Amino acid sequence: MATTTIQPVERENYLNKEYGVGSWLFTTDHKRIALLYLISITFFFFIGGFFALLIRLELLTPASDLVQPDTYNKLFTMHGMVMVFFFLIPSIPAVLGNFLVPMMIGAKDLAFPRINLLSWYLYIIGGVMMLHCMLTGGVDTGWTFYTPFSTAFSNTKVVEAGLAIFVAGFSSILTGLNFVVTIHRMRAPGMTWSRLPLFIWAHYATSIIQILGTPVIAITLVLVVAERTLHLGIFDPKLGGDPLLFQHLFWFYSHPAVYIMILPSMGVVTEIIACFARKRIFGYSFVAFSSIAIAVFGFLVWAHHMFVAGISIYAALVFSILSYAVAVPSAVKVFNWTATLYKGSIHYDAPMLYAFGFIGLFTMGGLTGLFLAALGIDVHVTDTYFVIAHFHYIMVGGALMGYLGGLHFWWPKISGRLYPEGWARLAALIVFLGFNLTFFPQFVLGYLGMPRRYADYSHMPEFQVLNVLSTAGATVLGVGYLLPMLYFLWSMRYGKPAPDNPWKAAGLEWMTSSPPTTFNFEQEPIVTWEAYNYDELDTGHKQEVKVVG
Amino acid sequence: MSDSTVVGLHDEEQHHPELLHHFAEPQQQRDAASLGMWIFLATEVMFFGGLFCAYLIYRRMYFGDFGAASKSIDATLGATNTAVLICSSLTVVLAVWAAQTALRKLLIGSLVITMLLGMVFLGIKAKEYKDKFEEHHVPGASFSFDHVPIPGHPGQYANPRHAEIFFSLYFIMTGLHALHMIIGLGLFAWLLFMAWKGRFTPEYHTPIEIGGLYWHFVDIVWIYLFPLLYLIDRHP
Amino acid sequence: MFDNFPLWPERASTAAGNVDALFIFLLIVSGLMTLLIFTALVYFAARYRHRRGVLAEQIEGSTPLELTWSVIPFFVFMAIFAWGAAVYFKGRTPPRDSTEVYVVAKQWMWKLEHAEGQREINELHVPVGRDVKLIMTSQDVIHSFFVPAFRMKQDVVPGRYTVAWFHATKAGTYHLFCAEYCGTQHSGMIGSIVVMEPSQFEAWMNGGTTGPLSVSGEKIFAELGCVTCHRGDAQGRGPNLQGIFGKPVQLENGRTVTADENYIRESILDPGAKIVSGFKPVMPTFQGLVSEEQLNALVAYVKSLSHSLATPTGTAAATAQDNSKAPGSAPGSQVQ
Amino acid sequence: MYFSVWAALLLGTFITYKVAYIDLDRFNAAVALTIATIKALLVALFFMHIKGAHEKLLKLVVISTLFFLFILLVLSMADYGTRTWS
Repeated sequence: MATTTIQPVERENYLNKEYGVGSWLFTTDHKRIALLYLISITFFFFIGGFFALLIRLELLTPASDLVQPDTYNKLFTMHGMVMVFFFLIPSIPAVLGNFLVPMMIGAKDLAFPRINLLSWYLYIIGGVMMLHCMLTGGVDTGWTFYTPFSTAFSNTKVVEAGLAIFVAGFSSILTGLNFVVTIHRMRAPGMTWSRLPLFIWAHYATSIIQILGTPVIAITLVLVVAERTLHLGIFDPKLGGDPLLFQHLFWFYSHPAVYIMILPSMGVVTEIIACFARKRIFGYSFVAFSSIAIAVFGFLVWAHHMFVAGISIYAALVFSILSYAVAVPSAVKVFNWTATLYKGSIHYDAPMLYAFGFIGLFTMGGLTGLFLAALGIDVHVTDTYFVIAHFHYIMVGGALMGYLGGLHFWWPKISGRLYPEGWARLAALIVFLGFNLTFFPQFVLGYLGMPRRYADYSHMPEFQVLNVLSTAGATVLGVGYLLPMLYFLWSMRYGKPAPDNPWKAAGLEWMTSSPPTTFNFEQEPIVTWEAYNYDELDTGHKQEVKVVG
Repeated sequence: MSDSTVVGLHDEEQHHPELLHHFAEPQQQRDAASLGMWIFLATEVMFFGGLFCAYLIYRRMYFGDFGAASKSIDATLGATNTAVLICSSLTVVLAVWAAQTALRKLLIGSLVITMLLGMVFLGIKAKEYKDKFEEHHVPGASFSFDHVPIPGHPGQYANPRHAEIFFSLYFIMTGLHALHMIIGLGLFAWLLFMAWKGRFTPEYHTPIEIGGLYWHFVDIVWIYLFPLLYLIDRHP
Repeated sequence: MFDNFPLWPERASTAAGNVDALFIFLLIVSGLMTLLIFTALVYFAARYRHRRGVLAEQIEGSTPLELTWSVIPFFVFMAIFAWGAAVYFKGRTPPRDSTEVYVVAKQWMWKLEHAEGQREINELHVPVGRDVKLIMTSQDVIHSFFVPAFRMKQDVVPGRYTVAWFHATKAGTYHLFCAEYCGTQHSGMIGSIVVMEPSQFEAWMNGGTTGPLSVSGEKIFAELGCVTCHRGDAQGRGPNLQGIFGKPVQLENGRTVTADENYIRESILDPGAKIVSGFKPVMPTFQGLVSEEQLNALVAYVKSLSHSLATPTGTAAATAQDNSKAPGSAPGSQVQ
Repeated sequence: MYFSVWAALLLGTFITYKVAYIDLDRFNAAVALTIATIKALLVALFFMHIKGAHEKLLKLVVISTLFFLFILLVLSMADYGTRTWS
């Protein structure tokens, strides 16, 4: 990398080009907006995490002694709402995606920079509404808003929470819209679809879900709010409505929303594995299309959340079989990542440790999904801690692991500084161990029959041992999440300046300076190479690529 | 990955004044805007789609009650409104065509007529709402729908609770549609202002095009709302 | 030590064995898959760790391999699906001639009423070795009837009946949970299922009752004046209800429906919804006039008219003899 | 051409309005929705210029959106339509 050796100390970049609050709040630079998102979602992550910690502390003992049941109900509701709508859904797309999508395809910015800023403001407005809702009493419906509890029975701030999520939803829609248009229209000359990094494919698939799924939850929340304030009967059986219709509409979005969280994470992990195995990804096109397949199939499976809700058993059969269809492309991805390591030259830097952690936890989360999609087993384990454990393996073990891995991987590019490698490896290890200690016992609890959303289990003392283990794990996990925040902050001031390409990674984002300039590239790049050309990077010339089998 | 692969294509001097800095050429900017609008309309389809889903399920469940409720709305007003919107769609395409061919007077005239038709639509809508309000067909405490016969089933009366669901959906669907019309009017007021100032040229008229796409979409939504809400079971 | 730290739930119904078998099969399948992936990961990670001077070998991919690891899992998944569907179907179709228990859920308690008339709150006594069908509805929000030891769960939805069944195999006391979040005291909406040996159960059943549910239903049927139209002969203004339960009913609009619990419920609350062919829509609605319990009794009564042997009294016009409002004299948990 | 499309749309509105008053049993809805779909297609193809679009992408956007709308309607109906099967 001859072009990256010159390193003047104060080169102009997107961070030091302008100073002052206004230069941030009115910026249209996708990288600055990404940082605005980074700060805001980190804030919400720690709020959601605080709720989680209180939940775990309450469950340390069977009796409801730390908080009252109604407080507990608000805690898990707001934990869910904050983590899902204000952390996980924006996490990778709005931070890493915002920062990297234009750079990876060789564009100067997203197609609609002002809409990008608008979507951050929508997120903030939604976030402030959510905070206001939480500070003035909170909401206790569960993040699922099931009717008729939410529309006719709960006496908490349902309307406020619904509107907050409605507004934040538009932020997500606009981000997705921006990505799709950018990926279609803004690719640099030579950047064909088959040369796109798989991170881009993953974000493209994610955007499809954001664009087509989010409006449905938006209108559903409008109906809930209207029903609650005007006493309509659309979901209320007392007035002739059907509460299951709400569940259909809710899960039509909220199941695909899981893929909004996990697909970008898969994209991140793909980049990391390719880099630290120094290899082209095994089966590039299969990995790319499996992202699209997951996004599309993800829309066909929603009612597997409703197998015991009173839906028709024939519909249940259809949704069960379709749920297995979505498992195939997920399995394909795991196999391809594993195969990529074959005959690689593997480095164990911190991002790679996160990627390994991701594969392990995602595999377990995915396989337990097979249990839940099996109709007969779902009857027993749905609405128990088995489900809690399963989706935390996917969303925390998967999505969050990927997010942290990506943050480490691109931190030198984002901040222009290196983080302390030793601490980072330690944090990865702590997160992995803490995570398993927290959530593995919950699989057992779930099969034993402990229902979710129970503030008090004093009549079931047999559940306590596993709950204690889980709470112990949660504290470890908490430390694991605090560490990266501390050393990232530390590195911004004391970290060593990062070279342009510290990992010698492939991809356009590594060919510009660290941190990049405002328009990303000094000159518009022309792409003449395939994605993941690690052979050229490591040897300076193209190797013969083998096709096995 | 040597320097030879990175060649400057960037040429600041050739920029059209309306070309934003991060686009390479006007065509790219136009294509991006148009694709963006289409994708936005896709989200709108799904937004209304959730309502259509609820509507279809209840219509199937409570067909007779929905028929009775639907019959209480004035279908002639609905048909008139459909015609009004179709005419406004025509003036919108004329506006786009006028912008492409630099016929400024036609452009401004079409935009004005479009907005007038939009207001006529909203006026008729308001009349409909007023009638419903006076008939106590607005869901809520004063709702009443007693002894309304179910079409085709002599002696049977609609269940008021099910009719109330119809009217809830009717007001939410037409209300959201009307909200889209109002936003459209705002959009077109801005387009008219820009056209007045002569900002649109055959090279640069993307705002007119994407504004037009929006207007047509709102028209299409109404094309479905009209038979679904007004014409369920009209025959004597 | 495992009393306080169980790793496997008790197995006390026929369904439990079916679910456990599939669960164990899935544990093995997913265990093997995990083992395969983890072994490969660890082996590759160790074998191909970076060594100075050794370069990665670039491999494009392999379509046959991709197909293999798509198709084989697909067939495994289909096998799991089929097995799961079979277990589910079995668990969703109550056998004929099950003993029936009506369940009314409300914030935050379970009210249970045996067809024989016994009422209980938060506790259900059932015998070993009999099929028990639960006909459930909710007075307010959605609840879920969950008995882990039976591997059985069914949401209880307001405004309609949902049905579940089990066949207990082992005497004992088992947890009953509400599994669908239902408000503040959700975690207090628990109870127990007491499975008894048949002889003990008979003794318990004889502990005091107001008579079968269908008899209370008959009483309500008479009190509400239903009998004036739904007569036992063909002269009534409403359909003769004798023997209709479980049979197809020809509707005025040409369709046919099966007269199940939900149909009878709907016909009482929303009589205009499905008019029986040949009858006029003259029946008033009983929405708001009957409680969920009374509704259950009416349904039980209409059903009893179809069990030729079990029909308590010959004609619908007969009034119930037992007019004294007998308070619950049953000991323990039986409540009026 | 715009004017003939416009005339066709007005004609469609008139027909759908009149046909609604004729008893066609269950075909009333089918006719009304068919006419609505034809009208929507006319607007989309000619007024929104999908017909002359120089690339297939816009068509792809439209078709995939309709596909997912179809999924939403059909799969949720699949539940309601089969609930009473025994």
